[in-house]
Formats: sequence, structure tokens, C-alpha cells
Amino acid sequence: MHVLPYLVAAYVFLIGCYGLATSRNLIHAVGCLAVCQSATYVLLLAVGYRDGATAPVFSDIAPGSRPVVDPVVQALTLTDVVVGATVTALLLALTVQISKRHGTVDPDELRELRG
Amino acid sequence: MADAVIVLTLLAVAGCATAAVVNRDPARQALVLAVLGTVLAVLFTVLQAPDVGLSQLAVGSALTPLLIMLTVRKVRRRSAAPKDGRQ
Amino acid sequence: MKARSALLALGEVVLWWAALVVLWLMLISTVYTLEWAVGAGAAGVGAIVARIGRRAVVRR
Amino acid sequence: MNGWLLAATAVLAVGLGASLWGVSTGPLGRRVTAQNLSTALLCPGLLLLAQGYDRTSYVDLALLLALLGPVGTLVFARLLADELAGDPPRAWGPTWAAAALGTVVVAVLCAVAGPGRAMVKLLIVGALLVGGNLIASRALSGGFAEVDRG
Amino acid sequence: MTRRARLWLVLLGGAGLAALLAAACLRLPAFGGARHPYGDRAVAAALARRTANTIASVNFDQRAFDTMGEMSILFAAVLGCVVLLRQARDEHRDPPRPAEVAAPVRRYALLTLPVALVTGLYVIAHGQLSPGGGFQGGVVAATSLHLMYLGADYAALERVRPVEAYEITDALSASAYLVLGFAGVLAGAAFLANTLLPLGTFNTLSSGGVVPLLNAAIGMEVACAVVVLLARFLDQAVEIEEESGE
Repeated sequence: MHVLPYLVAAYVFLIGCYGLATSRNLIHAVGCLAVCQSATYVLLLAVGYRDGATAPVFSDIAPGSRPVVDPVVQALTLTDVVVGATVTALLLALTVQISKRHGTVDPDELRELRG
Repeated sequence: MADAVIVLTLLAVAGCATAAVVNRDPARQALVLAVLGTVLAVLFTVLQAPDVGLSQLAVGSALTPLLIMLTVRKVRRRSAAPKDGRQ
Repeated sequence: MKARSALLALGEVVLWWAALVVLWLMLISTVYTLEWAVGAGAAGVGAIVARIGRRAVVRR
Repeated sequence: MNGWLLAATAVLAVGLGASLWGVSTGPLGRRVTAQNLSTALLCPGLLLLAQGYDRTSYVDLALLLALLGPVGTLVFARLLADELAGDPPRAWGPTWAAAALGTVVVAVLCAVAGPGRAMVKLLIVGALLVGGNLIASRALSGGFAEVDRG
Repeated sequence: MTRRARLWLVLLGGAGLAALLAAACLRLPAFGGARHPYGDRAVAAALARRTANTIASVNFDQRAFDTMGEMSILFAAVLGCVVLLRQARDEHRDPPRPAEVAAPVRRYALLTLPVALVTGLYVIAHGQLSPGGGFQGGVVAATSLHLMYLGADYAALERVRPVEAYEITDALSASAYLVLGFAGVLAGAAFLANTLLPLGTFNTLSSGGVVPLLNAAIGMEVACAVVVLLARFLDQAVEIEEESGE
């Protein structure tokens, strides 16, 4: 239990990398990159967790009444999620452009085209 | 008890990530990614990060699938269209 | 006829606005003046978009 | 130590397992149905978690999932309409079961919350969840039959 | 390099990386530990500025400058998409035929659109109080508009969403963030310092000084950015056709 979240984050990152390296379709590769990104979210939030604590949001509890988890990593992750989505969009736009220019989205075929 | 639900969601995230990688068809992968987004949101809730959970829900449940499916449609329509001279 | 349709449109927007203000009041936890103002503004935006959306679907 | 968390764990275990298994195997129709059911099964879990952690502000998560989950399913229903047209998924049994689960959870939580603004919020979440899921199922089983492209 | 050789290379490198990651994981502080020095200080600072949601305080007060960086990444990514997905010279627009959607789905879309929009605005407005904020609410509000495409058709969506207006609002709200930052400089404090406005009463909409305003600016920016982004993708997927006889 003490290392399980970290190991899950590492596993998700590695499986995403494996998918990226073996992908036959650029759209699938972008999806694998999204999986890699989610590994960072899991890692960051796992670092900030505290046993028996609750969220550092005091709209419905009195400050100091309960222990709270680390807000700094949550703030890092929160912006990362939305910005990650726009980066995914940028990569998908590149994929559309590649498909227009070369007529394929298979990285192996693209490599052959370059020569 | 709180630990049980954390372990459960962590394993679900790992399983979902594996499924997202091994489903090679982009449309099917987008379906798995939509579920992965929701599962991640649940994980963030049990890790006491509702803000991040909201962010993940907003992005993962509708926005990312829409982007991927629109790209899939564009790429498929191109390859279904009559081939031009460059190929 | 034009005045009547304008009246109907206004009625629709006002109905949506009222419904959305009620929705806003149900989402929040404590009610005070600024909350009313922000809620009314947001509900106004929602009501106008609802009206434009319905017209875009019906009038084709 | 906390009955609500226990209930949430049970609901989440069923929901996560079923949606994960359904979405990663089988024909396309079943996968889309599983994606739709993941919303219907995980949203009650989130509501129970909010109650279990004794944080009313966590209800916003369930609200957003109830709003956006069906939207996500509509995306797939619309953009996969061609592929789904040949074999429209008709899974009304699981759909009604998930809707019943959502209704029961919302009803129990409403009874605990007592009359007030929190109860109305829960009812809104429940209405959006059940309505959204039924509509999304309807959309999957031929809601976009006349859409060829666009 | 053949596929097989590449796979072996990936597996070899992956195994090495996995070993290193596992070793690092074992040395990390145990999950759920009680020691969070930065977190405790951030909570204290947020409460001192009367911001109920500590995460919003970290994003828009303590680390407001970093959030400006995030915002510029967002802005640049959207700009990149607009450039990449513009209509090329050898393409033409072919408006799609009106679609007939099943009546219950259309009614659902028309009813849910305002509800989702108001919920998105609620999430933005209460960002510094309850979970939520500009990033989340902006995405929800932008997504809600696209119910018009899902429940009706592309022409209906374009009625609700004049893209030019959203492009302008995107730029305006991004500059609003900067202007709020420079207002701090003009007032004699640092860039983006939270000294401009009274801190207000804890747990109300006007608490936290400049946090609600920055939050609203980000909300508008994200909402408009997502709308513009999706507009480009929808244009490409639905409307823009290549000239067939090239």
C-alpha cells in the first residue's frame, strides 16, 4: 500500500510508452500520449495524499477542523489536465495535416515516404 | 476502508490504461479513453482532489473523445475519397 | 404579428431566465446580494443561448 | 468504518469492473453501451463517496458527470452512426438496471439529506443522470439514423 | 530499422526505465504520509488571504505567474491548431445536408444546453469557494455549446457560436489576465501581486482579493479557446472538402 500508487503511475507511464513505440496509427499514438500524461497526474496526487485527510476546500467545513491533503500538487495537476488536452488537440491537428499531405497516418509508411 | 477504495480505483486505472493501449483502432481507443477519463476522475475524488477530478471529468468525458472522433472522421473520409495523384 | 412574435420570444427568454435562476439558487449554499446578481447574469446568458438555440433548430 | 464508503466501494467495484470489461472487449455496439453505462454506474458511486467523506461540495463532481457523461455518449452515437447502423445496440436491460441504481441511491441520499437545497441539488443530479442515460441509449439505438454526414 | 529490432529496443529500454522507476518509487516518502510542508504553508497562506478553496489560491494568487505560463501554452496551442487547420487553397467548403435527429435526442440537447452552460458558469464563479474554477468551468461551458451539433446539426451550432466573436474574446480575456497583473505593478506592488483589492469576507464570492477576477479571466479564456479549437476541428471534419480533380 505504501508504494502501490507510485508503482501504478510508473506502470501507466511505461504502458503508454510501449503503445507509443509500437503504434501503427498516429491517432492511436496521440491517445497513448494521453495515457502517459495521466500517469503524471496519478504520481503527483499520490505524493500529496495524506491518510484520513480531506480536500483543502473550506466552503463546507471549518478551517482546521479536519486534516487536509497537499493543495500545491493538486494545483499543478489541475492546470496540467486542461493544458494537456489542448496539447492533444495540437497533435491531432498535426495528424490531420499529415494525413492531408501524405495520405496516410501510419508512422512506418511515413518513414518510407520521406526518402 | 478508505484504503480499499483507493486500491480498487488504482487497479481500475491501470487496467483502463492497458486497455487504451492494446485497442489499436482509434475509435475503440477513444471509447476506452472516455472511460479512463471518468475512472481517473473517481480516483482523484478518492485521493481527495475534487478540483482535479472536475478538471478531468470536463476534459476526459466529452472534449477529448470529441476531438479524437472528429480527427478519425476526417482521416477516414480522406482515405475513403477517390485517391489523388500523389499516391 | 411582429409584435406578437417579439412578445413570445421575450416570454420564452424570461421563462428560461427564471428557471435558470432557480437552478443557480439550488446549486449554491448561501444566498446574498452578490450571489443573486451573478446568478441573474449567468441565467441571462443561458436564457439567451437557449432562445437562439431553439430558433436555430426550429427555423430551417 | 463508514457504511457510506462501504456502499460506494461496492457500487464502484461493480461499475468499474463492468464498464472496463465491456468497453475493452466485444463488438463495437457493446463497447459504446458500456461507455454509456460507465456514467450511470460511477455517478451514484461519486454521490455515495461525497456522503461518505461528509463533504457536500463533492456533489459537484457527480453533477458534472451526470451532465457531461451522456454528452460524451452522444458524441460516439453521432460520429459512429454509420458503424452502429448495421447492428444498433439494444441493451435496455442494463440501462434500466443502471437507471434503477441511480434512482435508489439518489432517493436514499435525499432521505438522509432531508428537505432543503441539498436535496433539490441531489434531485437535479438524479434527473440529469437518469434522463441523460435513457436519452443516450435511445440515441445509440438509432437516434441518428438519418445522419449521413455532418 | 526493422519493426522487430525496434520492438526489442523498446522492451530493453522499457525494462531499464521500469527498474529505475521502481527503485525510485521505493525511495519516495510513503504514500499517505503526514509530512507536507509546502501544503501546510499553502493552506495557511490561503486562509490568510481569505480564499476558501486553497487550490484556487495556489493557482491564482501564490502561483499566479505560473498560471500565466499555462495560459500562454493554451493560447499558443490554440493558435497552432488554427494555423494548422485553416482552409487550404485546394479545398472548398461544402455545407453538410441538414441532419434529422430523433426528436427525444433533440429535445434533450435543447433542454440540457442552458443547464450545462449555467452549471459551467457556476463552476467558474465559485472557483475560489468550492471545487472548480476557470479551467474546469470554461471547458464545461464550451462543451455545452456543442450540444447543438450533437442534438441538431452543424448549421444550428454555427448560429449559437459565431467563431470570430470567440476568437476576439479569447484574446481579450488573455490580455485581461495580463492587465490585472500589471495593475498590481501600477499600484506599487509586484506583477500579479494580490494587494489590489480588499480581501472581503471569507467564503463569499467577493473574497480573496484579485483571485475571483483572475479566475473569471481564465474561465473566459479557456471557454473561448476550446470553442475555437473545436470549431477548427468541426470545420475540417464536417465542412471542408478537398478538390477531387486535382
